[in-house]
Amino acid sequence: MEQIIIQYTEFLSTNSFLLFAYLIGSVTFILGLKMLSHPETARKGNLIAAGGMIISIFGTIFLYKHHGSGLGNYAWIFAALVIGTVVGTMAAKKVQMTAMPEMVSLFNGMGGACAMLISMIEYHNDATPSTGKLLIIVLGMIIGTVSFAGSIIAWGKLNGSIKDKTIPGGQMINFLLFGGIIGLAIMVVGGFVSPDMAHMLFYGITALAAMYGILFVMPIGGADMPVVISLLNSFTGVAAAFGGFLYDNPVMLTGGILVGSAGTILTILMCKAMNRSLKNVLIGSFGAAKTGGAAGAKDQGNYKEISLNDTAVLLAYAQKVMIIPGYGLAVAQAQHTCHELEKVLNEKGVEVVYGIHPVAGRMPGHMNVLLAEADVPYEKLLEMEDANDQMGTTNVVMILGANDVVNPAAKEDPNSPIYGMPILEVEKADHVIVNKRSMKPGYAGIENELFFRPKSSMLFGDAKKVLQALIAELKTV
Amino acid sequence: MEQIIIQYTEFLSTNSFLLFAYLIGSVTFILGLKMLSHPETARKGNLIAAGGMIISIFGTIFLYKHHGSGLGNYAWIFAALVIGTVVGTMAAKKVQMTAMPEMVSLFNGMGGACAMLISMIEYHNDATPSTGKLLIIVLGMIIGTVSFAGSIIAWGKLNGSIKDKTIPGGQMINFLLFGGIIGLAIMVVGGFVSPDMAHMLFYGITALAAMYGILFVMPIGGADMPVVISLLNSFTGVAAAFGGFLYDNPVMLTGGILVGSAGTILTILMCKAMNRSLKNVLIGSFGAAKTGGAAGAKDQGNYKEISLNDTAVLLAYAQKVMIIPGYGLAVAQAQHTCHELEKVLNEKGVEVVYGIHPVAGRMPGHMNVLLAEADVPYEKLLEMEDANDQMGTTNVVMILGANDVVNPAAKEDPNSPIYGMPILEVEKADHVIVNKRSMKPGYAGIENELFFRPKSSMLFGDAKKVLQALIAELKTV
Amino acid sequence: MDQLTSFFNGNYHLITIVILSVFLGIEVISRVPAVLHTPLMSGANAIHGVVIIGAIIVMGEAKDGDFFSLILGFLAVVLGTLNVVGGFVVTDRMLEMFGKKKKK
Amino acid sequence: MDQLTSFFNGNYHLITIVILSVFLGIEVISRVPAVLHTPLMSGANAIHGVVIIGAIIVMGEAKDGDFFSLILGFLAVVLGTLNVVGGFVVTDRMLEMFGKKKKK
Ligand SMILES: NC(=O)c1ccc[n+]([C@@H]2O[C@H](COP(=O)([O-])OP(=O)(O)OC[C@H]3O[C@@H](n4cnc5c(N)ncnc54)[C@H](OP(=O)(O)O)[C@@H]3O)[C@@H](O)[C@H]2O)c1
Ligand SMILES: NC(=O)c1ccc[n+]([C@@H]2O[C@H](COP(=O)([O-])OP(=O)(O)OC[C@H]3O[C@@H](n4cnc5c(N)ncnc54)[C@H](OP(=O)(O)O)[C@@H]3O)[C@@H](O)[C@H]2O)c1
Repeated sequence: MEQIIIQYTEFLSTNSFLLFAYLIGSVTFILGLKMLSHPETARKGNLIAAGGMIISIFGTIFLYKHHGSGLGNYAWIFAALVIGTVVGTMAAKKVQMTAMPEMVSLFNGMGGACAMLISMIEYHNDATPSTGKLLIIVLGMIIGTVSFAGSIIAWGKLNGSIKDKTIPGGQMINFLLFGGIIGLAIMVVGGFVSPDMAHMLFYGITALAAMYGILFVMPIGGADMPVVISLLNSFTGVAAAFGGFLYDNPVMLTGGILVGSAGTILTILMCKAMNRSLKNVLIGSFGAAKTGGAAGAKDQGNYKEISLNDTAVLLAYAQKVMIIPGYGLAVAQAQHTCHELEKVLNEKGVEVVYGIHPVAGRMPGHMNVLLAEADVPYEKLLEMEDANDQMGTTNVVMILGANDVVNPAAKEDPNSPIYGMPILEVEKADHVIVNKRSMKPGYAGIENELFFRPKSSMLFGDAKKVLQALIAELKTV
Repeated sequence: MEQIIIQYTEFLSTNSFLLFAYLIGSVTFILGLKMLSHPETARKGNLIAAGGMIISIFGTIFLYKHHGSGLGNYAWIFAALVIGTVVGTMAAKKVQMTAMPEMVSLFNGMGGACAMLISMIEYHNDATPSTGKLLIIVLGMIIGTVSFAGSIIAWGKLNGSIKDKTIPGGQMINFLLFGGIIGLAIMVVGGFVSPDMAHMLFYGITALAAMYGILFVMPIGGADMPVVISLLNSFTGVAAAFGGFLYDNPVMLTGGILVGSAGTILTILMCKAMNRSLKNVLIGSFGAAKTGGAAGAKDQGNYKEISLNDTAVLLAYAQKVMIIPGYGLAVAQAQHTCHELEKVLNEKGVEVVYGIHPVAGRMPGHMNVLLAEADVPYEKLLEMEDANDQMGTTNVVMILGANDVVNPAAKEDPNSPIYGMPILEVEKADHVIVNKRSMKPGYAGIENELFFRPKSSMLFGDAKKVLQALIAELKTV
Repeated sequence: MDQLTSFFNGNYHLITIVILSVFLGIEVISRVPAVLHTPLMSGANAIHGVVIIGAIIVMGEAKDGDFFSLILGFLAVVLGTLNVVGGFVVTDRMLEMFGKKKKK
Repeated sequence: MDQLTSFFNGNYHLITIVILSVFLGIEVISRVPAVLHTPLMSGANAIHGVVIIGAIIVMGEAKDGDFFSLILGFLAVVLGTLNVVGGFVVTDRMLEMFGKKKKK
């Protein structure tokens, strides 16, 4: 405890300008988060938080004092800042809109690694830390490492370099790892082993934590990654907060904890939007359901196919067409072609709107971002409720690479894993045309009876190619 | 600063059970406030906060240590606690539902006085406080005193013993008082005067603050008191928080500030619900408008009267009657009689519902509380939107002592002071019967054109007496 | 100025707590239905009665012969208790009335 | 146990700050529309990059010959910067896309 008081009183001798900078930092983080959660203010909120961050960082560099002396190694620090800024900006600017979640995951991993490294250096430098300090160091290291390793796996999964793998007995292994980490941590923090031994164990814990992070994320379905990233996000927040304890640094503390708790709530909200429980996501029961659900195209009757030419005619003579985009459209990168189709139809006097399901695609707001990128005017994007209201006056619904979000089982089959999720009720329209490449199921891994219903016709092929052909066809109608 | 550090380190030697008790206190206050703002959890929230308060109080009594020694004067403390508890409980239990706001105001004043006394004692006991401590003491004293004096005036206004008074040049006087308080406070805190002089000035400030509190509340319309009480409430919260600084006491700090900021927001929300600005309330411009608006029953045409007998017939042969209660019903204490009317009509096969305007009466929720007291079943109370939806299917609307909340000027006359406030649109019903004692205006002091409209008929008299007569009449129909 | 900065430094954590509490108070209260304004006001009123803790400390530390402190302190504790107890009881009574809603 | 209580006492204000921040985080985020989940996640991600301050302190205090601290510290600052800068830039890009909404 003494050391804590000493630390505190030393802290008091710090320049009060720095404290003030930190106060501004904390306030901007709160305001930023608050504004980020409202559509109109979100962008400004992000900038405000960024401003607070810059103030806190430069405040630290120039004003921080410990034992009366300021920081050194300015050359190293600035070199690192410049490298990080250049690489970070380039990566962030270059990334495809659709690859956003993996980018976020990667950056999150960097934060986790940063927390891990800080703990390692502190452990290395302080030969005999107090129990309190040691506890903070070890916990910060564990959480930072888990977040780092987990984020890297999540990143790999999202960009496709790592495939979903269910490890046999995975849950058991995770449980053992968890126990091992706790056990070793107690031995190190409680001082039950010799200093040399403790040193070895410390790095042992790091290794176990990394393994835990990997195995924790590995079995989770690739498409559940946004939820997992949000969870790892809050882990990194907590790791940053431990840094706040370590340096008695208020802005690290508030920033870290705010993100930790906000991230947790966000994770829960995301699960809710998908109509799933967090446990369900983590255990990855969709993967399990997949084998059962997709067991066969059973004998659900037959589906009709429709030719490009017929589709073109149907569209050209419709009064109102609703396009329902899904994950397939993003995969095919067909947003621009889709926008072109819309324009061609408009020229023919056909009204075109888009029906946007909140969880279409693989991240919340995916379709909005995607179509905005292709300059589709915002007023044409209907939210689910509005889209369903207008369904009755729609002649043709054109489903482009969407599947689960139009699956009637969500309304009709209480045994379906997606039962209860609100869907776009396309069958209220006159005709339903479904574009996808095969009869394979979508994300939830379940059969979609819609394809066998009387109103539906299938138009197989890659979304982009089909749309291009369709546009050509339309010009001849 | 030194003294602050010393205080801090001393505080550390306090029993950590006390700190823990304070932590619980802070958390229960947050939870309590959170739950108080949702209808289903409100009551539990209040109890939770009360539990935290008890823990904090008894923690302080038994565990608080300063310079290593605990508190003394237990006999005095417990005597005071017992007296306060007995008197407080009795007063709170005995008070009429309709007198709640004045009771709250009185209790609020007690809190302000408590803060004021603490500051006085601290000033008296510490001959040479540091500037920081002195600042806290003086500010706590000023705010506590203003809150105390203002609350007492508000209490007097609500129970009718003090009448609204617009002091000529009142705003100017308040401005001068405010300046005087600030000026003297700077002299005392800055140490610009001799100790003896400072002592005198200190009590001078107290006197000025009391005057300020009185003059601040005096000109505000009696019916605006709920807003003013909410504002004074947040003042007392801030005064309590200064106590938190003084004793480095976290629960006083969080509790006080929470109430301070929550109270401020609540004040703003209340103003919004009445469609007025806070400034408008404080300057009391309704009072001003009164002279203008009520300038005459102009020549708005004539109003019809309706006899008791006709009213009884109209009601008895209606299918659906909507009762719209207002402030007059509360004044007449006619809620029980009103409930009786409802039962008599029910027996005759008439459906009766109540249309509740959110700011009907003189405090938010006034009508709900009033009718709940008379055991009117909750499902018969329609909120404004529902009431307006059902207005079209209503045969007779019976307005009992309401006025502003049914004034069509709010929708039709952009120059009206209540323009923009949502109202109960009674003219959508077939017949409108208005019970009040005269043609005098209501709270907003403006003419109500509704009374002159073709569908309306007036039924003059005190609400309770009229209802009793009506019931008698109905039994003969 | 010097006094002020040292005050700021010395009470830095407390100031952070104040700022967080301000935001929290605002967040928690925004969006209350109008019907709850009165009980919420009354509940908040009871909570700031926490000032009684200061009164207890002042009273408990008063020296034996110091009647100024003893009498004013006694008064302060009584008034503080009134605020706390009266506040919570009145709020509970009000909410009890609202509670009748549930008799659906 | 003794170590723990003294830790609790010593960091009492920090613990209060933690608790307030937890509540604040929860209050601020509840009720976000689904469309904003991704940018909000990304913005929060940038904010926890505040851990870079720890890295800067560690780096700035490293002794001249202490290559363990210097190298790991350097790495930590680079990674922290990536988190901060990348996070804010990516969020801004995302929100820019959403911003097109306003072209109504
Ligand atoms: N938005 C979010 O935040 C989020 C996050 C995580 C999970 N999820 C989940 O993701 C699902 C989203 O539903 P969704 O309807 O958008 O997608 P989906 O149900 O995953 O279906 C996508 C369909 O697109 C087809 N497709 C793939 N590539 C294509 C291509 N190049 N051209 C044409 N079609 C192609 C696939 O069928 P073929 O293979 O036969 O072509 C597949 O059936 C929901 O279950 C949701 O819960 C959403
Ligand atoms: N609810 C709140 O939180 C709150 C708080 C502050 C202010 N306010 C304001 O208060 C007003 C409430 O509207 P309101 O329609 O309920 O009331 P109101 O507009 O004040 O009208 C009440 C009417 O009741 C009549 N009345 C008085 N005593 C009566 C009795 N014994 N028997 C029968 N009638 C009697 C009065 O007319 P006679 O004199 O002719 O009888 C008066 O016109 C609004 O302007 C609102 O903004 C509300």
